[in-house]
Amino acid sequence: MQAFLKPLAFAMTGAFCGLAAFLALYFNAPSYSRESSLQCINCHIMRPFFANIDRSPHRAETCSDCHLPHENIFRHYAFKARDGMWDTAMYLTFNESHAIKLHERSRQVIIDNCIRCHRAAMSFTESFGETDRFCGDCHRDIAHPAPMSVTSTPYVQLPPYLPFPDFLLQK
Amino acid sequence: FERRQEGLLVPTIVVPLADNEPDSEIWGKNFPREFNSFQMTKDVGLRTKYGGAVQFSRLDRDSNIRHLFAGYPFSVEYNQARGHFWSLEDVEKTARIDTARGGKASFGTCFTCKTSNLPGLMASIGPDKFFDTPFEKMKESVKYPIGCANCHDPKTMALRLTNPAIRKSLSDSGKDPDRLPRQEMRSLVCAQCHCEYYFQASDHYLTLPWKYGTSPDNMEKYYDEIAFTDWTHKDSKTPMIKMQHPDYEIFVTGIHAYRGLACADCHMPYVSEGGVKYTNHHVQSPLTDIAHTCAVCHRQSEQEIRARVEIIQDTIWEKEVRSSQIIAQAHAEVAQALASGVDEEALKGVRQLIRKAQLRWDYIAAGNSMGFHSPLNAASILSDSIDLAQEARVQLARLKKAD
Amino acid sequence: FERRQEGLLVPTIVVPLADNEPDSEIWGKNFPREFNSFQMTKDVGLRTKYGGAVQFSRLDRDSNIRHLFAGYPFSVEYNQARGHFWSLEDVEKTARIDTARGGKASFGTCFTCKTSNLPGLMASIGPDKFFDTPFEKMKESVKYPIGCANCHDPKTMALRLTNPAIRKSLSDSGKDPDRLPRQEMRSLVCAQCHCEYYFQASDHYLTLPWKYGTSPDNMEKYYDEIAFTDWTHKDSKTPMIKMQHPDYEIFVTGIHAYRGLACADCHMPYVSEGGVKYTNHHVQSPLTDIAHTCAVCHRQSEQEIRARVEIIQDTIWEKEVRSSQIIAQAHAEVAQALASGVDEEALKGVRQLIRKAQLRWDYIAAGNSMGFHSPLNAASILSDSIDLAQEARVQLARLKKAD
Ligand code: HEC
Ligand code: HEC
Ligand code: HEC
Ligand code: HEC
Ligand code: HEC
Ligand code: HEC
Ligand code: HEC
Ligand code: HEC
Ligand code: HEC
Ligand code: HEC
Ligand code: HEC
Ligand code: HEC
Ligand code: HEC
Ligand code: HEC
Ligand SMILES: [Ca+2]
Ligand SMILES: [Ca+2]
Repeated sequence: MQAFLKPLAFAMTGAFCGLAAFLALYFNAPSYSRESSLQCINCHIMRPFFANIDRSPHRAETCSDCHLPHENIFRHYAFKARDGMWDTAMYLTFNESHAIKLHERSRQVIIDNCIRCHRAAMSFTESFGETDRFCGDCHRDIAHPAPMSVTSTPYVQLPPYLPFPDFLLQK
Repeated sequence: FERRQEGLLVPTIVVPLADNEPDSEIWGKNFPREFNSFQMTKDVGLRTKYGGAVQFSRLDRDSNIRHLFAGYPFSVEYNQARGHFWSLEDVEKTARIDTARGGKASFGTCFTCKTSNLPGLMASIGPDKFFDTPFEKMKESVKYPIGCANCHDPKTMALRLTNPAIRKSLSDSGKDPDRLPRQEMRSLVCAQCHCEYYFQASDHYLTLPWKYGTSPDNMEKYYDEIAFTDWTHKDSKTPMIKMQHPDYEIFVTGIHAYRGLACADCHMPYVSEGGVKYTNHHVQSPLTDIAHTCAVCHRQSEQEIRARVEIIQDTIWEKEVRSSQIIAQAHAEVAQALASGVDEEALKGVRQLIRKAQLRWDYIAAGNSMGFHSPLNAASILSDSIDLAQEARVQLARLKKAD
Repeated sequence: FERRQEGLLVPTIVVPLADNEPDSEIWGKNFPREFNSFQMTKDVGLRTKYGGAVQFSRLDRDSNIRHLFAGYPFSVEYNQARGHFWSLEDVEKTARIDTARGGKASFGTCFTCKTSNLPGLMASIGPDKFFDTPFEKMKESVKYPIGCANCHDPKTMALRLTNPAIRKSLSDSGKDPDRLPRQEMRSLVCAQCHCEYYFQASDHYLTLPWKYGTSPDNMEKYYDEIAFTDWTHKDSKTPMIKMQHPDYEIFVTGIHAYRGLACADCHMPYVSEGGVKYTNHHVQSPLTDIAHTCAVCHRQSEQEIRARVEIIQDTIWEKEVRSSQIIAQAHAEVAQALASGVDEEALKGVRQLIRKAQLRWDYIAAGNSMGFHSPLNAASILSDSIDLAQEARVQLARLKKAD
């Protein structure tokens, strides 16, 4: 009987690793850890937001450049985990709203990032309190111009869902 | 897990559709989501401050209206519109064309905007016969309310214009009704019925008074040129014009049209159900579904958006009621003058002013959205109607003095 | 540790500023960009369809105005406003307060909105003396036009309200004029002068009629309560109210205010010069600089934005001229009635209607931006003034008949 157990265990772990590897690749798991917009657009309702950024002065910036805190690594991943959990839960239960609304905490993260990159232009006027107003109130179309909903860019060509993380694809 | 496949679904036509197929249910076999949402126009639950699907009598909301339409069926019954599902039943049940209840018998023309049988009938019996057949007779060959055939080509599902009146107006103005940009079509399919119209006296053809343009002044120029009158007012004997729901004509002057929006952007927004995106065919007041209609472009709270629309509508409503009040007074004062023997010839000018005033009041009162489609334009037109009605009363008061 | 404090650079004040320093040039030593752009209000080149810095006579643009202000200095000289740089020269040169040219002598109060000496004078001689001293006398101690001291605290450069009239109105309504949100201050600094005002009969104190609110109805309620009249009309002997530039009162009812904008967002936008972005102090018509003023939020072409503003302004201008025409007729008809011996008592009601009509016409005519700040509200107020003026003519015509 024992003779039989070993190969069985071996086959089991092999199958298990294979499955895990497949699942990881299928769900583009590696992409979730790194800083690239591709990880966000795994969920198709995030694709219209990418479509606009891809065609804006901020095309060089990734979603997390604006949407995740960059003060330090702890706050970065803590916020990402919390926001990510919420989004995944809403997504899997089909609860997302048609015109997604920004949480207040995310708004402050964005303001901090705008200033992080545009500190030069901001240096003088920023000290007179421009920051107590949301940059997006005036720069309405700098990131995702209206109309903006999960269905607002129906046929835009976007990078395909990559089953393999891009480091494998880079020739 | 990432609902990836949802983004890639392409609509497939399974059940073949006959040309001009009137029964929307058969269309629904191929497009269940659009059909199911379309059926929801049956729902008469939701009422907004000035609109919504609940049917209430407009004659009770503004008591002046009965006097303004004295001698015309609209003074008998005139309700707020409901969903498209009810279009056939409402036209067949209204007292306006029921001689027994004070209405005036009408013709097949009324059905033009009430049934998906229209394209089929236009192909089979042709417009001459369709428009000339008495209403009660045409009733027999009309079975379905508004449906897919009114707006879609069964072969390609592309939007198409099936109403002969708007097709004629468009070609008269040099446009090919079958080759218009898609975003314009997303408004024109509604304009087929949500427009001012009149029946040509001779053959009861449904015709749009758009020859010189769609503003009240331009429509008036056309009606005066063909010396057209819908009816003579019972009390003041003024030759009157009846305006019906010039929704498209008002909308095109507004900021949303100016910025490229179409009716469908607010009344038939995209929705995603279980991840699949489609056009919501539950055509209704957008205020019942602000998240899908307005919030797409206006990132404020629903309460803030609704409150702003109601500020606009309150302002227009106040002017609309004030205008109907003055016009009612003008009709009554002319009636008194007639009773006290003022000669007809002298009243000619006063009547012209009343005709002009009521045409402008009706242009906004019959129009939907209580001014929201074009707030400044609505206020400006109502201001003209107040001005003209008061001018009539000034000249009348002078008349009485002179004799 | 979040490096936020780096951003809170406190403005480096190199040249120390005396309290209430009236000379803007000294402020300019510390803030050259703001000062240079502020000096550009001297430029009188640009004219837009209805506004701009070019001074033209409003009495020529709408000939009715002379009759509406008969017996009041505004019928002598009344020009379109120009840049802040000219505020002092224009008030000192206007015929309105020059008895030699048909004007009426006035008081120090006129200087409240014309000079950066104001805060200093309020501190030194105090409001009682400032408001009571005759204009010609006060002239001696007023040297500079509008300047930095009117809007800024020399120590922190924070915005502050220096005009006593608005400080009193705000505290009366329970607000602390020194502790208001920054975005509100970016409008209130302008509201200090761009508001309706009157001089209190007894002590010539500058006062705002805001007790019951800022709409024409609410201001009228206040003026009637204190039985206030600016002047009696020369021809119709009607007790009249003069409205002056209620820009703030109109603006707060518009969509831009509703969405949280302040005057400075359009009239003092950010401009970036090299790497630095600062507030453009060249206060002028935004239509001369659409790229910085409107295009930041409205990504349409300048031509499209300007065309839409002009559609709004054309609509309001048409109603404004029609309203002044009817009011002029009403004044003339009352004058005729007086000449033909109609008794005073009978005319009381008619005069009340004319007073109400002209107050509403003036509320929009004296207001700036030709309705753009709040298009629907402007059209609605003008519609009321047309209604009231015509009602006056109807009652007058009836009067003549009765006697
Ligand atoms: C699992 C699918 C999924 C992924 C992956 C995803 N999102 Fe989302 N996201 C959602 C859903 C669902 C919502 C709507 C949540 C709601 O309606 O409250 C949302 C909402 C948001 C919002 C608005 C609500 C808020 O948090 O303020 C932001 C911003 C956002 N996502 C950014 C991102 C960024 C940046 C990434 C990549 C780091 C990302 N998303 C990755 C599904 C996803
Ligand atoms: C230039 C900075 C920037 C980048 C890069 C960026 N965003 Fe945003 N994002 C914004 C701003 C600003 C807002 C708030 C817009 C508003 O509310 O007016 C926003 C809002 C959102 C929202 C909430 C919905 C809404 O319209 O308010 C979602 C979801 C979102 N972003 C997702 C993404 C995704 C996914 C990416 C990557 C493709 C991305 N963003 C990249 C700046 C950015
Ligand atoms: C990761 C860095 C980064 C972040 C975060 C960022 N930007 Fe930028 N932004 C840039 C760069 C780089 C450019 C220059 C791109 C170019 O000029 O082509 C730019 C350009 C701009 C411009 C000029 C382009 C135009 O259309 O006028 C504006 C305005 C601007 N950003 C505003 C914002 C606002 C508002 C935010 C916050 C929502 C923001 N940025 C967040 C890096 C950033
Ligand atoms: C009161 C409205 C307003 C607010 C709030 C505002 N901005 Fe601006 N911003 C402007 C205007 C107007 C310009 C145009 C300056 C120009 O084009 O010369 C501008 C220009 C810029 C530019 C330079 C663009 C260029 O073309 O060089 C950047 C970067 C920028 N803003 C970032 C921000 C950031 C980050 C915030 C939030 C902290 C912000 N802005 C808040 C009005 C605003
Ligand atoms: C910018 C959004 C928008 C557009 C575009 C628009 N509408 Fe409307 N519509 C509204 C609003 C808001 C109402 C008011 C609803 C209410 O009062 O409940 C309304 C009301 C209506 C109503 C009355 C609905 C009821 O409650 O009985 C009709 C009919 C209508 N619209 C038809 C049209 C037509 C036809 C077009 C195109 C010519 C059009 N709409 C374009 C926003 C829009
Ligand atoms: C050009 C298209 C068109 C024609 C022709 C037309 N209608 Fe309508 N009808 C409409 C539209 C659009 C509405 C809903 C909008 C509204 O009521 O404001 C409507 C609403 C109605 C209603 C419900 C609301 C009410 O007014 O009580 C009745 C009943 C009605 N029509 C009867 C008739 C009759 C009777 C005729 C023929 C004399 C007729 N219709 C001809 C387009 C038309
Ligand atoms: C009042 C006019 C009208 C009627 C009636 C109508 N539709 Fe539509 N339909 C539209 C408009 C407008 C669109 C959007 C077209 C576009 O954006 O290109 C549309 C789009 C569609 C589409 C394209 C896919 C999508 O959802 O965007 C399908 C499929 C469709 N309709 C099916 C139907 C069916 C089935 C019926 C009958 C139950 C129907 N329609 C009745 C106006 C109408
Ligand atoms: C074939 C004629 C026709 C067409 C096409 C048409 N309508 Fe209608 N519509 C009507 C009639 C008739 C009614 C009134 C139904 C009733 O009250 O019996 C109506 C009612 C409405 C209502 C009131 C519904 C409610 O719940 O209060 C709205 C909103 C509306 N239509 C908008 C539209 C829009 C938007 C389009 C184009 C996408 C459109 N209609 C196309 C004839 C039409
Ligand atoms: C497709 C985009 C879009 C949709 C959907 C939309 N709007 Fe607008 N709306 C605009 C634009 C664009 C403007 C003009 C101002 C501007 O350029 O930002 C505007 C202006 C307005 C204004 C200010 C002008 C006025 O008339 O006072 C109001 C109020 C408004 N919209 C309400 C609504 C409501 C209510 C709805 C839903 C029924 C709606 N909007 C749907 C794009 C949209
Ligand atoms: C949304 C942008 C916007 C805001 C906010 C705004 N204005 Fe204006 N303003 C305009 C426009 C556009 C004009 C018309 C200019 C023209 O006709 O040339 C104007 C004209 C004026 C004028 C006449 C200028 C001239 O050409 O003589 C004055 C004075 C004025 N505004 C003061 C104010 C005051 C005070 C506030 C705040 C209470 C304010 N504005 C807020 C856009 C704005
Ligand atoms: C509450 C502030 C305030 C007071 C007090 C005030 N003004 Fe003005 N004045 C203004 C503003 C704001 C303008 C520019 C806006 C306009 O003309 O529409 C102006 C413009 C003027 C102009 C140039 C345009 C024109 O009307 O010919 C003259 C001259 C003038 N005022 C004279 C006077 C006189 C004389 C007095 C005293 C009776 C006075 N002002 C009191 C605020 C004020
Ligand atoms: C009519 C009122 C007014 C006058 C007069 C005025 N300012 Fe300002 N100033 C403002 C407003 C409004 C702001 C914007 C404040 C904010 O956004 O917090 C501002 C901002 C500033 C700032 C902050 C930095 C910036 O550019 O945003 C400085 C520095 C400044 N002004 C200097 C001056 C100087 C120097 C003068 C005299 C030449 C002057 N101001 C006259 C209204 C005025
Ligand atoms: C101290 C009083 C005062 C303050 C504060 C003030 N104004 Fe003025 N404003 C005036 C006077 C007086 C004039 C007319 C100058 C003339 O014609 O002699 C004027 C003229 C104007 C003009 C016409 C300029 C042109 O080129 O046609 C505009 C626009 C204007 N002001 C806007 C504003 C704005 C916006 C603010 C706030 C940021 C403001 N004003 C603050 C008194 C003031
Ligand atoms: C800080 C942002 C901002 C600035 C700057 C701005 N607007 Fe707007 N504007 C808005 C918003 C917000 C609305 C309301 C509709 C909406 O929510 O998109 C609007 C609405 C409008 C409308 C439609 C409403 C109406 O009254 O017809 C017009 C026209 C308009 N703006 C013109 C202008 C002009 C002209 C300027 C420059 C003088 C200007 N705007 C400056 C944000 C702005
Ligand atoms: Ca008609
Ligand atoms: Ca006054």
